[in-house]
Amino acid sequence: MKGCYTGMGTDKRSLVNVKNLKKYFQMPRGTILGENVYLQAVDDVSFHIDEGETLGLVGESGCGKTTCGRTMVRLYEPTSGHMYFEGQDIFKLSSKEMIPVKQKMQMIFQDPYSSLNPRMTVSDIIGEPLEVHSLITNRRERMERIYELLNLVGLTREHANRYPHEFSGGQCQRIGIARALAVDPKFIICDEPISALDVSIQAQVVNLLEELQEQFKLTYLFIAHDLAMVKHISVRIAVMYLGKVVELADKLDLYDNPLHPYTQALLSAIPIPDPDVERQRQRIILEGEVPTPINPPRGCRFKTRCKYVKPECAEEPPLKDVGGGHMVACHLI
Amino acid sequence: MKRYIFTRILLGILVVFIIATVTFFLMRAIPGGPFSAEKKVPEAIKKNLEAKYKLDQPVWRQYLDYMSNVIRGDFGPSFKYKGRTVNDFILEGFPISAVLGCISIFISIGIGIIIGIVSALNQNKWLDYVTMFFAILGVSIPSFIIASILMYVFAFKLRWLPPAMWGKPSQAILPAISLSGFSTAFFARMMRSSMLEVLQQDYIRTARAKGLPEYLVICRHAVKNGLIPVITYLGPLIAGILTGSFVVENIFAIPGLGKYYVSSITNRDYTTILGVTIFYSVLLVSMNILVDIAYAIVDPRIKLVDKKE
Amino acid sequence: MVDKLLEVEDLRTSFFTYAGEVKAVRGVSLHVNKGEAVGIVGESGCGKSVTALSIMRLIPSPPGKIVTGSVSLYGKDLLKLPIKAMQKIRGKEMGMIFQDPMTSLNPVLSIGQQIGEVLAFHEGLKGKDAANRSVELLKMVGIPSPEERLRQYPHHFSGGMRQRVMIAMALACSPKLLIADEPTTALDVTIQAQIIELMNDLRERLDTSIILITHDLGVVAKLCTRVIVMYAGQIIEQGSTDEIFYNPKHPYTMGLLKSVPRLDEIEKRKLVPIAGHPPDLISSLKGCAFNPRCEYAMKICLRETPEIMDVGPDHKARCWLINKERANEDDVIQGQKNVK
Amino acid sequence: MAISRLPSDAFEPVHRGKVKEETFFRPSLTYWQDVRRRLKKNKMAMIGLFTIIIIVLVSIIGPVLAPYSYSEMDWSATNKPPSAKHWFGTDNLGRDLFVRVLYGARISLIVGIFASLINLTIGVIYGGISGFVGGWLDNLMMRIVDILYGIPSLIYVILLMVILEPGLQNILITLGVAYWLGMARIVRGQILTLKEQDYVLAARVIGVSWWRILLKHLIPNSMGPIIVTVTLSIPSAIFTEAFLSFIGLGVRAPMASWGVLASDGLSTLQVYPFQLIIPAIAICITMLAFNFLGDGLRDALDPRMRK
Amino acid sequence: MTKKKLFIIVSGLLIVMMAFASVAAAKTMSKKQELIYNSYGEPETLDPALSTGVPEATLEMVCFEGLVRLDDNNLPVPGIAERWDASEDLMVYTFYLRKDAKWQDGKPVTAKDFEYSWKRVLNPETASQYAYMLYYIKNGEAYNTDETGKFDPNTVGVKALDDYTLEVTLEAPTPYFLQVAAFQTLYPVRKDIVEANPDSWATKPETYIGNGPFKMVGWDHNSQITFVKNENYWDKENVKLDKLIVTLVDNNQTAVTMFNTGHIDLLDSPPSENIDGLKAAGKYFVQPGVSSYYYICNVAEPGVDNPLVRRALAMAINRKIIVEEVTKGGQIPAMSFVPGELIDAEPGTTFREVGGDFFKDYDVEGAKKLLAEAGYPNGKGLPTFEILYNTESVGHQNIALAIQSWWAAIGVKSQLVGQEWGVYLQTRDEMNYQISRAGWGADYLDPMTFMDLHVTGGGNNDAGYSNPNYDAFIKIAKMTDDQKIRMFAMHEAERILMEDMPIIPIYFYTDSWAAQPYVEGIIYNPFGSRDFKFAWISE
Repeated sequence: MKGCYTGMGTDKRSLVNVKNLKKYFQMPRGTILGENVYLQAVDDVSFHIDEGETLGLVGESGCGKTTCGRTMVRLYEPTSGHMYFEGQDIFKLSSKEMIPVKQKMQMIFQDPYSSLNPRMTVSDIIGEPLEVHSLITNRRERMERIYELLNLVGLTREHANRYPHEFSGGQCQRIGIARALAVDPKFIICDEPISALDVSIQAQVVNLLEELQEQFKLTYLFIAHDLAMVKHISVRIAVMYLGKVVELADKLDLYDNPLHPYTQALLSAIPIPDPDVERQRQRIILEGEVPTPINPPRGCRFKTRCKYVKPECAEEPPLKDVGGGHMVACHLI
Repeated sequence: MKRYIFTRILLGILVVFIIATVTFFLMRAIPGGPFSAEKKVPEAIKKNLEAKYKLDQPVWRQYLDYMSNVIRGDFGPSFKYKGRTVNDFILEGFPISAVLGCISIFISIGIGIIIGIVSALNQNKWLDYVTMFFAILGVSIPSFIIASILMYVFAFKLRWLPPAMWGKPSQAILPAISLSGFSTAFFARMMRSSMLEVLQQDYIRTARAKGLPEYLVICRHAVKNGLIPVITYLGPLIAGILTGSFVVENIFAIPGLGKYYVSSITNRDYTTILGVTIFYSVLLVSMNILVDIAYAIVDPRIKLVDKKE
Repeated sequence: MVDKLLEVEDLRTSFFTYAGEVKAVRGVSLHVNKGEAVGIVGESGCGKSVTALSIMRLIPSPPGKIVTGSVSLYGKDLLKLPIKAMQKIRGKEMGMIFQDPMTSLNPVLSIGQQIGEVLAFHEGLKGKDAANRSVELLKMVGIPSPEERLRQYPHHFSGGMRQRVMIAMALACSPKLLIADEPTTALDVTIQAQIIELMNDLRERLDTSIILITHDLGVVAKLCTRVIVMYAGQIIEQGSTDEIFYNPKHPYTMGLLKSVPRLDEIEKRKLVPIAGHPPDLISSLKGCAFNPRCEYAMKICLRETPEIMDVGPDHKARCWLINKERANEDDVIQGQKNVK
Repeated sequence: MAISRLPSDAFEPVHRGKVKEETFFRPSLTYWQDVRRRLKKNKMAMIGLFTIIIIVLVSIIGPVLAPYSYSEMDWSATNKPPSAKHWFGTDNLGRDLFVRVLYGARISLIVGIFASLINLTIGVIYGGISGFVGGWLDNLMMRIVDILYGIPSLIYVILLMVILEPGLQNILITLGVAYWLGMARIVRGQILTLKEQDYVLAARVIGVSWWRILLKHLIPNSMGPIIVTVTLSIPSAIFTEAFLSFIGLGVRAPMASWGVLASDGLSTLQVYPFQLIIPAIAICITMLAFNFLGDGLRDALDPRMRK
Repeated sequence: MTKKKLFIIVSGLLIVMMAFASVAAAKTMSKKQELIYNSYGEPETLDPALSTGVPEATLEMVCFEGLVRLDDNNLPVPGIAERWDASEDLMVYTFYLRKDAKWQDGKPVTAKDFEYSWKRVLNPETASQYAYMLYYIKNGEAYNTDETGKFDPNTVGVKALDDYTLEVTLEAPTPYFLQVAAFQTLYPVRKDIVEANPDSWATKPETYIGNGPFKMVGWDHNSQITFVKNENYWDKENVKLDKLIVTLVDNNQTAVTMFNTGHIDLLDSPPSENIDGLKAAGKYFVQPGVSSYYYICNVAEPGVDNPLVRRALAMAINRKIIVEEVTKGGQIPAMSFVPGELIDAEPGTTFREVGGDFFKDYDVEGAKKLLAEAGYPNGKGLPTFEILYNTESVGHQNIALAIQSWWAAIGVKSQLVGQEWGVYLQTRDEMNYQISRAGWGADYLDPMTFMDLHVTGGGNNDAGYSNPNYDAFIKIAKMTDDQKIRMFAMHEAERILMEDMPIIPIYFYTDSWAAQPYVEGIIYNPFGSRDFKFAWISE
């Protein structure tokens, strides 16, 4: 079931609609007289996420995917752009007006240990959002809710009075999920929630996220660099490169028919745990390194590593729909 | 880098200016004046004195006059030592303080760093405990006590060394040791913890994996990296040795600049206090700039664009 | 075997911390043949890196210590060598690269100095000769304009380039064995692909044996001819890559394979995670270390540690299930006491 | 290889159902329990801690039990060397040095502890605001610290002491005012690092108010380094107080700190060395104790040392 | 002037030291005539016109000579002037300069040099602090205090009649003008040298041209000054030392260590802690001084506004303990204000002998009685007094501590307030204290230098004391030349002062020094200055 909002997005039914989001960081200046230097972490990014959907956001380190996620919950103030949540442009809200919105938007972080305050017990950690949003009235109610949440993520009430360092990485990540769930959110930004975990634990967390999504009709923005996992969990996938979305499509569409040279290279670079398949695979090896987001290349950002580079690439390619919601930003298409 | 240094120097000048201004007015705020004595000077003569030293003018005028002289490099005449100028004091006193300071810095860097390395390499063994015990002792005993005890033992009891005065090399031994005590111990501790940190680094493991013999691993890979954090403390420490030398100078009767430092406050010798303070501030500021440059030389990662870290 | 380059027998390495003895490696025996790429896979803390460091005798001591075992390179026991002789072997006969290229190079020495010192120490190359050889090495690992790069410092290099430098350094004296400890974990996928490609290429060209330590089964599938799976300080399964991927015998190996999604699968398949988490090696383990997480756990698994045994040509595993199968086959119940 | 018969039920499967998450990864210890445990393992630190406790106890109880008061003069027994009657001897006014050293411990510890607390307060407030608010305010506040850092602190200490007159509270004010810079820098650094920690971001996502973030997340987590700095700044305050006494700016007589005793003892070094050596040893032992404890705490609190 | 010796010799050894001529035969001169003397700290200036301190006076006496010198009895003997006349009314002195007197560079010393030098002192632009030493001369004060800049210096009463005759006209008859003429402010300086380097001529040996027994050859500022015998000195035959090294060590512990290890030959005022040891080694010498150490009471403050209380406080102090246990330098307990060595009207008597003590030292019972009489039995009702002292030397604090304990014994509570020197001076000056330490040294050898201190509104009357009777007696004493009347009036004034007790006398200072046994022939002036002209080193 999808909700209906009167947002300005292309898809009026989207829960989340990001329009032309830009986030530039001002770099420390070398001298008093020096010019301002900006790191263009996220540069003009637009996408939408439907209710109950999972959008995967992939890209290599430094491509701006984490910044994008953090700006969406206003951990960073956006440089420009809009973000419509349930039809409301939350970038226009004051910090007071943000509080009810924050109850509906939550985030799960990458490092399971550093995302939990080492000086607080699990019940304090999970209880904090309950108190902040006044979701409980008394101690008993608080504890019951905490036990309930622990149960949801596969932990037990014995865990409530423990400190984070007593837990394994996977358990910590569950606690982080419980904290996010405490406020009954609609939308959760999962910022590389599994990349710090061991292989055998990753699946636990991913399964848990999927179960919870089903149970609570959650909407996810799933940020990761592991394309295999993103493909597993997402409905649609956006590929970012140097602050830009270069391709956005349904996941099978993206896998079967990657249009952007970068997406093609990215897909081919991922090893598959199957020796036979690996022996037959032909890799597209990208030359060189990702340029710095301070002074990124003009025009197409990928032109420095693209083997199909053409003179038009000096112009910035727009992200255009090539049919069926498959969007790509490349002059080749 | 040039631009960075230029900015730092500008900022340094600002710092010195603020210090000079604050000191100027603070000095005037403290009770007593340069010509007060238990036997009061007759009014008329006091007037003559004040006229001579321009103390009869309004304070803001004195300030402007003083500052314009300072800009021209003239710190003015001493109020206490007639016929002598603060420039004289600095020109005569500072080279002596500097020689003493340099010997001490040399001792403390040399010995401190060696001790630090040795105890880091022997972490949690008796050698480590012993050296660190003495290092902590070194930072624990105030220099005036070290100086007095050294003088008592080596000059008075054993008569091995002259008790005081300046000129002969033998007269530099005791003061240099007293002055370097704190910083030697400080360097030793810094170097030890820095070395311990470095020895855990991945690149040390890499160096060992390359098959390098241990002495090369330590000397080439560990020590150079271990020195980097130590260097940050060099600036304040050198400045501390130079400005803090007055206790030792007083005890060992060394005619360095530090001796003027404290006595000028008691004497309300306004120009001397100001002049020496400004001089020391310039020293401190330039030390810090120099250390930053040294830092950049030792550590190629630093490009001197902004404050470290 | 004729071609055995490295043979490790019953290696046990412990860390003595204030909280007690952490038995990081608990009796590892393995071998590496000439020209072969052996992958060691396992979760973090399973002892794979400690095994590699023990082979190089690079265990930080204190608190670490190799308790028993032998590491033979061409039949020569490295653990019994004096430290001087060992230094001659490190870098010369065995090279090693590490997980984090950002911290594994000395930030205050230029790349030229860092490569040069290996050449100087092992080959006696100095000055121009060393520089020329360094340039060759950098060229070999695909670093553009190596002459200039030689004068630069590590911070001028990106992560991938640094890892290439590390490889160049490790291969400077053409060692017989290259130990790569998670060489691509800290790198981006596209860079990882470059490095894997490079290692594969170098192995073929230089005939260097490789021990590749990783947790990424995909990398193993691409690069390795033989795979060793470690869990809680022990080898629980080893065999040819195909055997391990297509015919895993240990529930843990099976679990690993089932718990990762594959990029090439069309149908979405529910991931099957391994429940629980790896044991803390500080507590003494009773029975099979995997038993708390094992869905096939049997009573014997709680009591005794299984021995590693052959399950096929070039395939061994450490699991009571194999005994069970055989017991069913032979109707003879045999077992071995856990030898401490 | 010993082969034995396996029990008959060996291959019966264990029915556990779903594997429960009951097992804990680490033993149950709160952060401070863990710190305490690690501190206890550090012999030097424990020696330091016990020495401090003994000094504190003795300085509280000692003067009460002693047969002499710290200011009582006995003109018939001036400058007497240590004896059964006067354990540490007497000074030039015939005062019992043992009692004076005990009493001096009180003053020196008060100076050390309170000066550090003043440092702490100013440093935490200043550094906390600077680090937490960030941006141009942080820049401005840190420039001010840089400027103050460039001032030879000695001259300001002396000037302040001249203006304020010697006396306990003025020593405290002077030390507090002059030496908070280091603390402010440390606190700011801590706050800056912690501010970027994921759990602070998480709190902000939840919508936790800034003061609650400061109170519940930032301050408790920066306590470790702050405690270490405080521990290590106590001996340096005692040290500086001794120095101030040396230049005649100590506590108001007849009160005496160790610094006063030591600088009094300086003048009699040639004649009655014990008058310097005894307070000097007292200073050293205390400094050693605090330094050992501080180093031990640093190791114990260091997150990297956590297994 | 009495022919009796001015000073009582306290130490037996001192007699040997001072009467060197009689002993000289017994001791032989060492080959190496080199003496090391320590002067505490860098001299403020060695320009005789500008210097104020005793250490400076000692060093200036080494290089300069005035019209007259003082002998070891403090009596004027010919210096540059070989003889002099005084007019009947003692208003005009004529000095006849010796023709062989030369500057160290060989140029003759002339009367014009004196005229120039004295006028230079009086010139307001010179800003000499001791210019008032020349106020005795006619128009001296008028010139010095002139603010218009139009005063004609030629009207000042000093005139070179020719190169070797100097005529001095005074403002008023001054019997002790010859002593004044020996004072360093009145030394001649060289016009050409001074005018070439008006500020810095006295700071380096090249331009420091004197006419005295020695000349400066080196000055390491803040470290040491080296003098050698002046071959152009008119009396060089009597100068025995070849070299005089003056070390400038200001830390007295360091100085005494240097003395004890033989690096210094003569050390003034050794620290009290070391006196016992020096005495035992026979190297400690002491002579009475002409200074008083006392406490002043702010008579406006409650409690100390009562003379009975002040006297009680004075009586409760045990001065014997202070001088024996605290100061140790042979100081003399003071039960009066004027120190002992100033002479009285009758020949052979001193002011102190005639005046006697005014109360008993450490009279606890008496003190208690007075307190009760004042309405504060056992100190009840008295506020806690603050005792102000300066913190540069521990001695003041130790004395204050001892006094605090004795006052506590009669029930008077007090608290110590140590202040840094400059602050202390200002606090005293602004009368922000209750009881304060003070000291006063004689400017000249007459009781008046002490007695006029406490006249109503006096510049140095920090007690705020005022008693018309006292003022009247001082006025009488100042109006006459008749020594009998003067002394009587001053004795009366001292009696009133001790009755009202705005100041509580503690002790009279002594002049003490430590000397190596081979140091001979130095003239020790009771003001604390030393004359090295006749010094020599024995074997």
